[in-house]
Amino acid sequence: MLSLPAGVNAGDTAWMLIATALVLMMTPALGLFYGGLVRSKNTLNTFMMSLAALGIVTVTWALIGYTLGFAPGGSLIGGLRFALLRGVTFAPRAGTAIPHLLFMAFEGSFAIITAALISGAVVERMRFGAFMVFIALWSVLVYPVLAHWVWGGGWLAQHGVLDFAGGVPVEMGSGFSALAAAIAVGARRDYHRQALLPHNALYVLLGAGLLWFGWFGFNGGSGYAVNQPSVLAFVNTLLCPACTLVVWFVLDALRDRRVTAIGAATAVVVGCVGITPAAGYISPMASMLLGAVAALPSYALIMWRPRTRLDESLDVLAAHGTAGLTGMLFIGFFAERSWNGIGNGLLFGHPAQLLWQGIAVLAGPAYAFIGTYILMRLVGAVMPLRASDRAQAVGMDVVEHGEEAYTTGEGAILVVASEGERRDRFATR
Amino acid sequence: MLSLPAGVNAGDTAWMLIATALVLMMTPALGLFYGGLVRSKNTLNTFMMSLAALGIVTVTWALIGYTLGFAPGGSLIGGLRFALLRGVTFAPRAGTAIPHLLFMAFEGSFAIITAALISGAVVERMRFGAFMVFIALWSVLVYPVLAHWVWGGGWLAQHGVLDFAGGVPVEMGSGFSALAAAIAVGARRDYHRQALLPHNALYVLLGAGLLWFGWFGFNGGSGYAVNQPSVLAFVNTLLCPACTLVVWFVLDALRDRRVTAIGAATAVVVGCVGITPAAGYISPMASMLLGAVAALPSYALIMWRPRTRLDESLDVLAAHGTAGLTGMLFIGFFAERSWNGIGNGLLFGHPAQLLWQGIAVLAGPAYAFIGTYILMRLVGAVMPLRASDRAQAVGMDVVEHGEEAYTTGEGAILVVASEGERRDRFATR
Amino acid sequence: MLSLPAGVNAGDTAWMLIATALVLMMTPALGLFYGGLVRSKNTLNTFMMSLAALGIVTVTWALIGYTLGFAPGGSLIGGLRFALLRGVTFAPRAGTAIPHLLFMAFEGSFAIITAALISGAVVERMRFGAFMVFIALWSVLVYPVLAHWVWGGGWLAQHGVLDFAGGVPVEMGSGFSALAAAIAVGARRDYHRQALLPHNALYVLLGAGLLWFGWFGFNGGSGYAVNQPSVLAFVNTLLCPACTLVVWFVLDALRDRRVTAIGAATAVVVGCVGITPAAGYISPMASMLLGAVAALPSYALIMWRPRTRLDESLDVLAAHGTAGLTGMLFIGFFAERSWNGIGNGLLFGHPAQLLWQGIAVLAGPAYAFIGTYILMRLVGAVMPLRASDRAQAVGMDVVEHGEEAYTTGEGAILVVASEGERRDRFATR
Amino acid sequence: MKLVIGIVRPEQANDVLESLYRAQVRGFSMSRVQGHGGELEHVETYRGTTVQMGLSEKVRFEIAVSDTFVEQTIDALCDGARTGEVGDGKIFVLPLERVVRIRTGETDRAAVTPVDQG
Amino acid sequence: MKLVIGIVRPEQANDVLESLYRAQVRGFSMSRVQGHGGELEHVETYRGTTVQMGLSEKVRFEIAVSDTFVEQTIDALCDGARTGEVGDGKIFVLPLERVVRIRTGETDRAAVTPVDQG
Amino acid sequence: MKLVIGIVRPEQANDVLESLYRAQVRGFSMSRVQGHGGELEHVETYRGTTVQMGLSEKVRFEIAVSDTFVEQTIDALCDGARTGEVGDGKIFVLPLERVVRIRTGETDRAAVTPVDQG
Ligand SMILES: Nc1ncnc2c1ncn2[C@@H]1O[C@H](COP(=O)(O)OP(=O)(O)O)[C@@H](O)[C@H]1O
Ligand SMILES: Nc1ncnc2c1ncn2[C@@H]1O[C@H](COP(=O)(O)OP(=O)(O)O)[C@@H](O)[C@H]1O
Ligand SMILES: Nc1ncnc2c1ncn2[C@@H]1O[C@H](COP(=O)(O)OP(=O)(O)O)[C@@H](O)[C@H]1O
Repeated sequence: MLSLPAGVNAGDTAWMLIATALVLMMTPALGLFYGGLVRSKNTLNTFMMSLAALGIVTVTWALIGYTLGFAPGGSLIGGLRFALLRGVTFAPRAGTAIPHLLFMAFEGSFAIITAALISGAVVERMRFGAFMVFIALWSVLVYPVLAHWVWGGGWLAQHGVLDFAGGVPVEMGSGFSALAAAIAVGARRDYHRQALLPHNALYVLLGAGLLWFGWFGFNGGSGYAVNQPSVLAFVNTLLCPACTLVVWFVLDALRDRRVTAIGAATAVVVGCVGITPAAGYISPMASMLLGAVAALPSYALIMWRPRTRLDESLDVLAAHGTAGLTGMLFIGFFAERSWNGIGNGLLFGHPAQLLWQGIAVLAGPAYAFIGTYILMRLVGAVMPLRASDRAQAVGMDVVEHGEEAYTTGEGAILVVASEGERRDRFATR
Repeated sequence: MLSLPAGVNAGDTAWMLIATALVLMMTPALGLFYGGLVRSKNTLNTFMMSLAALGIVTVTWALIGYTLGFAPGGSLIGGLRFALLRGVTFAPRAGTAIPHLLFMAFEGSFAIITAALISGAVVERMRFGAFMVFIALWSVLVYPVLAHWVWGGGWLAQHGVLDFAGGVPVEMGSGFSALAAAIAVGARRDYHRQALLPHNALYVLLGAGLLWFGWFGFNGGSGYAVNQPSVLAFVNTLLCPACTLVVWFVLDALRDRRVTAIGAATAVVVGCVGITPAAGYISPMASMLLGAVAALPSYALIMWRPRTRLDESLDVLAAHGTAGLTGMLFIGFFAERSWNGIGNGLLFGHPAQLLWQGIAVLAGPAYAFIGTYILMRLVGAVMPLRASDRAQAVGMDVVEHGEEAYTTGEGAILVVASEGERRDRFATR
Repeated sequence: MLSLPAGVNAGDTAWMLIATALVLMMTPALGLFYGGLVRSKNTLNTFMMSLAALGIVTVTWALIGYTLGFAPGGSLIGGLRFALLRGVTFAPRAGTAIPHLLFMAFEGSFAIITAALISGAVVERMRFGAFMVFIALWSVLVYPVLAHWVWGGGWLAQHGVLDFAGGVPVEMGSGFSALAAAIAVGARRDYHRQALLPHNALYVLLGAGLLWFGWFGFNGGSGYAVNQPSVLAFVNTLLCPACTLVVWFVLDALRDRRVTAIGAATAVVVGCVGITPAAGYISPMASMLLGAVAALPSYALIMWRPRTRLDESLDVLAAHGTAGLTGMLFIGFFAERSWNGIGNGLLFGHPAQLLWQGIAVLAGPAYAFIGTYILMRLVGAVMPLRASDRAQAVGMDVVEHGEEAYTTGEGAILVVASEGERRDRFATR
Repeated sequence: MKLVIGIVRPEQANDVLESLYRAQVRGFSMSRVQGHGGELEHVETYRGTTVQMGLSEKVRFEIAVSDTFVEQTIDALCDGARTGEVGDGKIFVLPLERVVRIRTGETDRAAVTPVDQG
Repeated sequence: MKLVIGIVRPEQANDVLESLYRAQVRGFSMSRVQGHGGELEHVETYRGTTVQMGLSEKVRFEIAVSDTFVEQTIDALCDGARTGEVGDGKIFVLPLERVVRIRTGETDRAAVTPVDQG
Repeated sequence: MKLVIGIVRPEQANDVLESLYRAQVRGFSMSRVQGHGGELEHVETYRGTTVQMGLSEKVRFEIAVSDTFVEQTIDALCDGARTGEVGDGKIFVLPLERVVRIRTGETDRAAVTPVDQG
């Protein structure tokens, strides 16, 4: 009774356990990455947005999100068969040799980090309560729909759209939702008035390193097994971002004769995003090419965006939306059946693949953008989305959480309320 | 000859290798978590207590701890058959399909982190030498006994007490040992005189994130295999802490209309602790309930304790002792044979389970508390346990380690003793 | 078609996937470790050297490095059969049951971190561009040769030299290359004029913790399978560094009555390095002895080196070169066929093993030292290796990357070049 | 000559920098301090420990000026720093006997006028 | 009016804050400095590098007071900061020509008396 | 008595410390500040945001000395801090009315002479 039921493969399951853990680790890593990119007075708030996703989206996923994404249903959205995890047990998930329960957790880890990613667009001014309500809704109404389209038997899947590890739901999903969120919430008080610089670039570098580490589970696990696509996806997750990094160095050097650390950290993310949809479908050499190609539009957008009025603060659109889009289209050209066993792209004689990849990169972003914008407006109708200018000046950490990231304790007066004794000012003897 | 002996399963072994690595990673993660919670002048000392556990407890475990916990013996303590790792080789450990050597290492990683956890009660004032002697003794005389009771064939195991991943030895073991240690060592000089605040809340958040990541190995590996309990434990380790986190948000908001980051980090730990004993025994939905339930007593204790004279500095009792206790009792109600294949709790018709879980939550803490208190007194008889008030004022890092966590190098005069030449003051040319 | 080809084992592959990810994580962890050891004005530059290795060496490895190391060839260097990854696919790599592609990635992760390790010798003054060119060349001309000698069928392998996870190419390779690099680049402007202290010892401790974590994949994966050597190597990677840590505590205490945190972090690395070559060949008890023994020469060298004129800044020679050498020789004494299934050392009746281990510890370092020195001189002939004294005074982060690790944004004037509008000084309204 | 010390809110620092620049004040030094005055104290909670933060972050400017420049420096500080809410900060004017420019050894007036490299 | 500068041990900072408060000193600024004086230097070791730390952490108070307040401010500083061991710190009293409250433009006495919001 | 304030480059700080020591200046306090003057501003880029850094890191010395010591203190500061390039920093000399040693209550001259423990 303790061993796994028939149809479940132990090797596959072992790998999917660790892959799931790796993806779950990515959300705190993202908190660190984002937390370093903001000013020190907002760093806790920024990390907390990721942590909130871990709490809230896990719950919504188990209750309703998973079933909407992955239960049999229509071509737009899944049914309710797995609501409250009913029937999600040890028996293998259809189409895989791993327990359904584990499959649910693996997919949940994707929903979590996608929600967390959106926070990058609204850090340093969105009220924390409103953000929590927003991601609760978003994780039910937006993410599962996108996931259903490509992985749950939805219309894109029916038309053979290839998306290995989340170009549509995760990368374009977060990127274009971020765009909508930034528009809905509006710019930071100080945007374009002051330089808003990363307060700790070491956090950013370490965060990027840990994200890359986690991405091996993210892409490598998206074959749901220890099989060829997994191995290919895994190795491509090394090769592609490495090329993005090298090309980013070159772009930086061309621009300013110096290469930047924040740029390098960004390049790692862009490269990982680029390979995400394509990881299990293209050859290693093609993935190196993709790494180089994906750098270009993201680099350009990252350089251009801060000159516009759009305060999409941590450039989620450029790092995830654009790079995910590039990867999705790249599949249309470079998918190679001799590597993936499934299908070819245009270069290998199958132009229809490119067509459908193109449709996916229109439909996914459109839904993400519109859905997010509507949700933000709805939330905004019920409670203010933005912190006041005064609150932004003081910092979100103190205002929203009553804490500071870095304290010395000097000048802090102990309040021992409950015992009726209010400490004399500053100290006691 | 190189391949594994008969009876050892490769899939199980692969999973247990990585699970062991994950648990070992938890101890530095704990160092980071604790290191952020203390003042900057004590942060190295705090991290070093965890690192010391990795060094010292590994050695005592290999020499004698493992055999006392896991060799066949009496119902109170194991025998000496595996002392110095004699006979601990590649053949499968009885009852598992993994090499005995690996089983020993996995269990060792539990002993290490448990010892490290206790440090939270005595940071910022306990002398480092005394702490090292203490954990050396504790890892031989306290931990193995508790482990033997529930996992080594001891009396609690004989009566069917269920403890999946360490409610008794790890969680209540560390929590109630921490209580005893805090009493024995006494409060910090500045306790209740000043506000003693976390110097880096980002470390705390990242530490909590890494601990959660490691916990997937901790609980997921406690089935010693890739089997149903492992998968269940793994998924529950996602669901339960997520619920704790959400409930903690609610409790924080009720108290102060704001949710705190240190609170969220604490909630992650509390949730992971709560599910630890129950992980492989209860259904996913029950584990979500447990997450919510476990938040309450820990939250209450954490709010109340600092108003007392008990300077159990980092609230190990609340985060580990109490939450572990809650999890142990919860099994007595919610254990469900259809999920765990072993036994039911009261709600599923087996009230005796609750009785024995109740006995375990009395016996384990009692032994941990008394054993620790006696050991501390013994150590204290030989060497002072506490740093002087002056040393506490200067900070443990400088006094105990001759280092500072954050230095600029200004005003540091190079001493080049051995070449007879003492650098002129401050610089040289 | 999607499942793995005949001859590939799923359990082995699952373990090697995660082991590879773990080793890849070590390079950012090294960036953190090194980044903490330098002054804050050079910390980004230091981390970037590791990140550059991830980018550049991955690319050179795929293009040409791998084939030079591992394709069939002569006894000094491999052939070109696998250049541009030709023929590196899913079929098992000869001698293993894992896909050739994955084998290539696993070995690549070793090349990456070895190149990154060398940076420790030249931080805080080597120009970033020159470093990038250097590691590109080094990863093609030095590393693959050393790897070929011991693992690719080269002359050391032919003579039965045992090197489990990289004593020759990785540890002595980096250590003696570091020595040559430090000599070629010269000392830092302030070396021996000022105290050059670690700016963040917490990063160092966390970095060491993450390195140890990664090392379980490094050593544990070097059996390329889930087999006896892997399990043995894994467990020894716990036992050996723990003993080094304890002995380091003792040595520190003997010297100064205090144990240091930077010392402890160093001890972890030294212990992991010491066991690296020997991990799968010696018994657990011998590995504990090795941990103790390896501490001594490294400790002595670390204490002595800063008194010399050799500014091998982060002591790569002592931590990697010396400890790797100790481990290599130790095999010659303590290799034990009953544990490793392959061969015995002197103490078990096979003195020739010691002889050949001795030859390896002469030949490997000689090639690494000479090769690196020549390459550095070549690079230095084309572009300056060192930053000017002025640049060193300002800091490499600003000069080489145009960034600071820790900024507040005060006094930063926004430049919005492209829109023709140059912001008025300091702010705008 | 005078030494003018200005203590202002950190979020106004860049505005102050700008208004100093406009007022032709080209040399000054700046540091972070924590101030106590009439401002409302905010409450923070770390686990069970609740504290009232009696200090607020401030930025301190230190500006040596010749006597004729004092008024416009004060005006520039006020201009950039004023929000109208309690906590805007203070300006202190101290007598200054002597100024030396380290690079050249010049003193007094000459020493407070920066060369223009930019 | 005077500017009183007090340099004290960080571990006494909260005691100083309290004694200032008791002495009715309601406005001041505070920062971290490193001091050198007669204190014993401690030795630190980072791998093979041994250094003597010639500087100790101190906290610096800067307090503008009207002339009649100088004595009690000095007493309050001494009171909170004294431990009797070398390194307790120093107090400096400087002449202060003018004080301006940025928020209102008030000067001198009026400027150093904080409004009470709490 | 005077309060001498010296603002110098951080990379010269240790040289300044040494030359102060040679000049028998045994008591002082030091802190990090950011300075603006005639120095060239360097450009930094963080993703698409390019900024000109108008402030440079400096170290600020605060040294109370008796009148007879002023010259040699200034000389010592110049000595240790001068590189000859713009940005070397400034020295300010302020009148100082009173010095108190907190530990003993001694004032003035006695207060600025440290005891020697080392
Ligand atoms: N007497 C004083 N001496 C030194 N600094 C002061 C003094 N009074 C106020 N400050 C500084 O000015 C800041 C603002 O003062 P506060 O009284 O809060 O507001 P306002 O000046 O608007 O009335 C304080 O935080 C403190 O840094
Ligand atoms: N002449 C001085 N100028 C400025 N600060 C000083 C001076 N002398 C001492 N200090 C400051 O006072 C602190 C304590 O002085 P020290 O001589 O060590 O002790 P004590 O005042 O007890 O004799 C020093 O660390 C330094 O910050
Ligand atoms: N008027 C001033 N008041 C206060 N500090 C000043 C003043 N002028 C310059 N400084 C400080 O001195 C530093 C060096 O000044 P700068 O004009 O750049 O160089 P130099 O003194 O070599 O001409 C500045 O960065 C600033 O910290």
